[in-house]
Amino acid sequence: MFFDRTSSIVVIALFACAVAGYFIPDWIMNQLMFGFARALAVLGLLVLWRTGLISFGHAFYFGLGAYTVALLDINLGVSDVFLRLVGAVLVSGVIGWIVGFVLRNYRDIFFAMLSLALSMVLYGIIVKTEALGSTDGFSISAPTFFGFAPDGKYPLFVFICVVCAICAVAVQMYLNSTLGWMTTAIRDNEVRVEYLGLSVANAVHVKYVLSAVLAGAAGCLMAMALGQVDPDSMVNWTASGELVFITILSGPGSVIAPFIGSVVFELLRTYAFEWAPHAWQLIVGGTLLTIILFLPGGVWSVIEKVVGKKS
Amino acid sequence: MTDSSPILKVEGLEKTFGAVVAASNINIDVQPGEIIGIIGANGAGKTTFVNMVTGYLTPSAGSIQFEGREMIGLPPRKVTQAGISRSFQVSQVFSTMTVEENILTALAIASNTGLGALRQMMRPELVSKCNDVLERYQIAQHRDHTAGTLSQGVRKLLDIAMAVISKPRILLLDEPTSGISVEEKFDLMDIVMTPLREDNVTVLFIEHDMEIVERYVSRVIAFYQGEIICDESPTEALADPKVQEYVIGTSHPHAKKGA
Amino acid sequence: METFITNLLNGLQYSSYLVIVSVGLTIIFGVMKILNVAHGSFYAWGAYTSAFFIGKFSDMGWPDAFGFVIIFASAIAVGLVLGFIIERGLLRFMYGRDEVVIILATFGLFLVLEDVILLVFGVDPYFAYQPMAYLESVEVGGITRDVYGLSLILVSTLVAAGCWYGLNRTKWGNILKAVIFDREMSVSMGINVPMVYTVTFIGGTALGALGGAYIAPTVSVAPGLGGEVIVLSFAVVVIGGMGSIPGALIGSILIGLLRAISVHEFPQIELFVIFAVMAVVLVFRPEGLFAPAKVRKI
Amino acid sequence: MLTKKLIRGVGLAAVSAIAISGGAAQAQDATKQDTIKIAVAAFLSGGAAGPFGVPGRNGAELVIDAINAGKLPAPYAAKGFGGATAEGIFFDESGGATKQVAEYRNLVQKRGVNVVIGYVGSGNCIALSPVADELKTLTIFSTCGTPRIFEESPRSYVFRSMSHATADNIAAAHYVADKFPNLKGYTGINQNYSWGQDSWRDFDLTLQTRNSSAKASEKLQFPKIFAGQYGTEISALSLDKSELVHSSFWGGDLEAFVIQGGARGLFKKKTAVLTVGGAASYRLGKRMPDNIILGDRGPYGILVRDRKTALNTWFINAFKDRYGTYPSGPAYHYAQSILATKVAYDKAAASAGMAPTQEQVVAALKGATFESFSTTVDMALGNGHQAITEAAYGITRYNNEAGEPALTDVKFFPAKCVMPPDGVTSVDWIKGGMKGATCS
Repeated sequence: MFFDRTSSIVVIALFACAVAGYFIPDWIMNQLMFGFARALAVLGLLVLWRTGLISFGHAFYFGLGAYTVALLDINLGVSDVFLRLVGAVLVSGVIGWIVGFVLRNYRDIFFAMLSLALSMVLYGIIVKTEALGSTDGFSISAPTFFGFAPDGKYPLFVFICVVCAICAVAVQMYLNSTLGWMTTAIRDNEVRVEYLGLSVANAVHVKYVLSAVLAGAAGCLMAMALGQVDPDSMVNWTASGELVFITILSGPGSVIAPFIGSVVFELLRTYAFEWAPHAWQLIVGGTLLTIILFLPGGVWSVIEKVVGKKS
Repeated sequence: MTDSSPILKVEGLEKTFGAVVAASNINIDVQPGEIIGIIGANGAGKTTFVNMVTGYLTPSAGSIQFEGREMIGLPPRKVTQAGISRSFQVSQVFSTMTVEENILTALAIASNTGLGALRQMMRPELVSKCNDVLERYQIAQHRDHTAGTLSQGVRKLLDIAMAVISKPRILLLDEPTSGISVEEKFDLMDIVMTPLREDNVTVLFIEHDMEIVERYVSRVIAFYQGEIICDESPTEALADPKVQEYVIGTSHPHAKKGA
Repeated sequence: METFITNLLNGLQYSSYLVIVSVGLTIIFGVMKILNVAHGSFYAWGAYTSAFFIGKFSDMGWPDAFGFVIIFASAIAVGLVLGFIIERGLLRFMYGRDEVVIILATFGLFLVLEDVILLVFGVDPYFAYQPMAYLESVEVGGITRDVYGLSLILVSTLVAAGCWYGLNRTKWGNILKAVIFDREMSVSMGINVPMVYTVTFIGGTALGALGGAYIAPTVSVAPGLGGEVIVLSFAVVVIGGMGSIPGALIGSILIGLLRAISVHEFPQIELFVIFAVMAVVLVFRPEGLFAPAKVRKI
Repeated sequence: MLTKKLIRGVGLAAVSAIAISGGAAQAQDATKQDTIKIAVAAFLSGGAAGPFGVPGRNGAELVIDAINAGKLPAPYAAKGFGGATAEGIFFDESGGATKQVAEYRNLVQKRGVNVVIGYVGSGNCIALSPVADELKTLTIFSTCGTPRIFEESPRSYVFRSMSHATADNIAAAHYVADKFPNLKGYTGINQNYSWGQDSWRDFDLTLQTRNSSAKASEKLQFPKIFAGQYGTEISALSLDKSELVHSSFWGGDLEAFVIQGGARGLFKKKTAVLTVGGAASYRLGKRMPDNIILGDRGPYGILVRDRKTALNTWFINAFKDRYGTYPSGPAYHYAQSILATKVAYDKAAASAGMAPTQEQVVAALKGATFESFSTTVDMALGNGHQAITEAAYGITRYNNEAGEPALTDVKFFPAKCVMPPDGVTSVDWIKGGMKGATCS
């Protein structure tokens, strides 16, 4: 079946989270909300990583999604979650599609660097343009659902869970499809794929647009969850680095991994910030190094091991 | 020679890298069903020729017509889709995948176009086709081995098996027996050539071993310094003094046996 | 005319600072294939070390001119200590891993080093104005300029010339070039590649630190110093061609002048213009303006 | 098989997460009523930590401790905040607005903070205002200056205990117009965010109303905040025809600018107006050039060093005793916010007769007037949420005998001269000729 075990786990787990969200304290719900929102961008990076591509500028799309929400809100007063999401997805998707024509021919470090350059161009524009909020960014009005303006964040949390479940299942289906399978094949041997008669460039392009859309959606959800956008934490290269970091932390093993990895990251940062306000970067950076050195499969590989051992 | 129109017509083909001439004035007509051996010392331009025909390199001048259609400027995948396939001197397999997955990947690409690419990868009909291929190339016992760990011979077979899956009308094999022990060479060539002959596929293969050349081909083309110095039947070619001097005299030592 | 001279000097001055930092980055990349994000931290460490000791020695009554000795000594010290520890203690376990994974590892290192600076030097900014005060100012093109800033141009010229000489006229340079050209071949030629890596990394680190140490007297040396530098020097190195020393030179000059002109004429586009150039170069000449020679493997 | 295991694993994780969180929630309820938690946001890292964050934090810490011990002079001698002892939680406000929003939520929802005070960055204040209202938590901004906070929309739980940037820049323009009636041109270098943009706009507009013959330069510099290197900008300013440079730089940026500008002779060629120069003048000492028009975001720090009221004398001495330096502007700003918290809690507790609720405290602070360390604070604007105070400027002249920085020609501007009346935005008020301003 196309809708496989992983997909059912994702749906069940996110449904459980959505229900649990009603009972848990607000701060945990917030952490989960931020984690899940960011996880979508990480899911996009995972799709790229399966082909061996790592983007050091994915905050470009994350920021595009977030700023689309902000500009829709400020200029047109759009507060509906669905319209915002559609807007963010369209903007990041179309721009990703255009940029993809260039980037699909790039690999390795060149891919990483060109992505970085593009994201820094956007950063440079936002930071120097007063109409885009400069360094301050914008606050965003509370989201509404078909005209309803509910109190509290719980409805948004449920919405995020639903969007995440849909995206994760869609990505899982994509990875199980012929085109998705080619992800691994391209990473392994591009020449062979090309000589078997498949356009590597097209396959990479599809992948790139998919990851752009996911990052755009992530930016949109994050902007609404926080009620704020700003260039330094959403578009700057450090934001891109953070996304790649979470990807490594999660591991490429499964579409579930980004969700776990993102929440772990969110908790790691929160507690590091609380316990060692002067050394939280040290803790985060140290974790990254440890994972690269000793745990190349990320958090997911640990989970696989633990679950596997029981059987 | 038959009178039917050539399946592949190469005219005035030329390739230069800066000041280095890798191929010049290459003219070949290939008739359907022919099996041609390409010989020549290292650096004589054999692989450059194959690379040009399969779209990996763009020639500096000349034309390559396949079934009457110009091929120059087409990327490799278009050439493959048109009906020309190839294997590689250094086997190009998916070295992190199992043998079965390698074949499945090739089958999936060959069977999917456009939106079909969104269909599920692991479909029953692909798996059964895969079994046929594994049987035909006698690599079924390696089904679950990772391709990167295979012996040279099995890897060659896998490489060629994948190249044939797209049902090419011309197949170019780049040194199919290189790095393989003398005993295994003939077995490998038998496994490879039998189905190709059955399907009447035109084959061009680069080879250093003159025994192999003698046994399998109907025609020999010899390269020297980027040019064709000989294009004749195997017996005539191997007796040609130019071939004797520039090809066999410089080739692998054991190849002399064939002379 | 005044504007022209001012733009030229400002541009060159800014370029000089970029040259010193990016030459270090590009050498490390050329030899070791590591695009080192932590290079920004080396810059910051250089700045902190020199500012700290310039202040200390000044308090002890040493003359202001002694600051110059401290600047170079700090750069070398940071290179030897940090460079050695990081290369031997961390990076050597990474060789052979994916280039992009190594970038990430250096990103982790960057985060760690940023906070170690805080733990070692505290949050208070340092001022090390003494060397700048010592050189005083001079009138050029109608405006007053600090001689110290101009001396930066001299230092960077020396650094660039030294690197060129070292690479092209010494035995070490030949070894380095062999490793850059083809690592496997140089191993078979009997070159001690691990040794070359360690020395290269120490040298590159020292250059990064020198950039920081020399800038320190003109800025308030405060946490977060390294973050900006790193993307700028990435831009330089990418524009010039990763691993190419002349490339780093041209890239720095290009960016320095562009920035100076945009600050004067169109302050709005200052930040954007640098990365736009980087993107354009990557699109049309991905290997950079001065791509180093590469072995073709078919 | 793996599936079932996985589902079970995820379920287990979810259950345990809920269990843990339930425990945390209970711990939160256990917070006693006779203590309150005051979170203090200040830059503890980055270039602003030394000149702004640390003095601000110290000012808050000093006053919290003094109030807990009942050591403040009259009229604040009563112990505690409405009788409750305060616990200060000091945290870093660097890292960008988005991170601060996340941090704020954690503080309130996870750590059960009652009051949040502080914040220097205008971007942070803008971002946090809606969050504070959403989480219904009393939040008193200490230093951030953008007028937008209360002008863009009404706030319920957010206060600011000092004047906003308009006061600084109107006062600066008045001071310049009085001192340099023949000024022909002026330019500016300000940071590229609301603080810098608003500061320049107010200064420019006011100077235009006061002296229409002076022209603003067309090439204004708005470098990125925390850029650190201003060589290029400084020579652009030097080449500009204007005689006067306005800057609202603060923290490490200002110090770097002064050092680099000094080396390049900028301050010999141009008169500079530094609206937030107080802290830097203490830190740079002799390297702060003379003849700079200097402010400190109001009547604080170096501008009020000679005010001999009981509260001010206590503050200066206590601060010097504990931290070894004069209190600079940020120390005053933060101390003033803590004092506002005390005023609100005392008043609310007196009328409630018990531990007051958030709403009672907020109502008590609304529109309050109180005597702070160096000046009178009147919560007059933004429907009683935005303070107005007098403003002050002076000219730097290093005191070689005492070996410390000093000011001459210090001039105070009454609150109603430099802040708009309630309900009028700063820009509209200045453009309309500052109607109703009482300047003497």
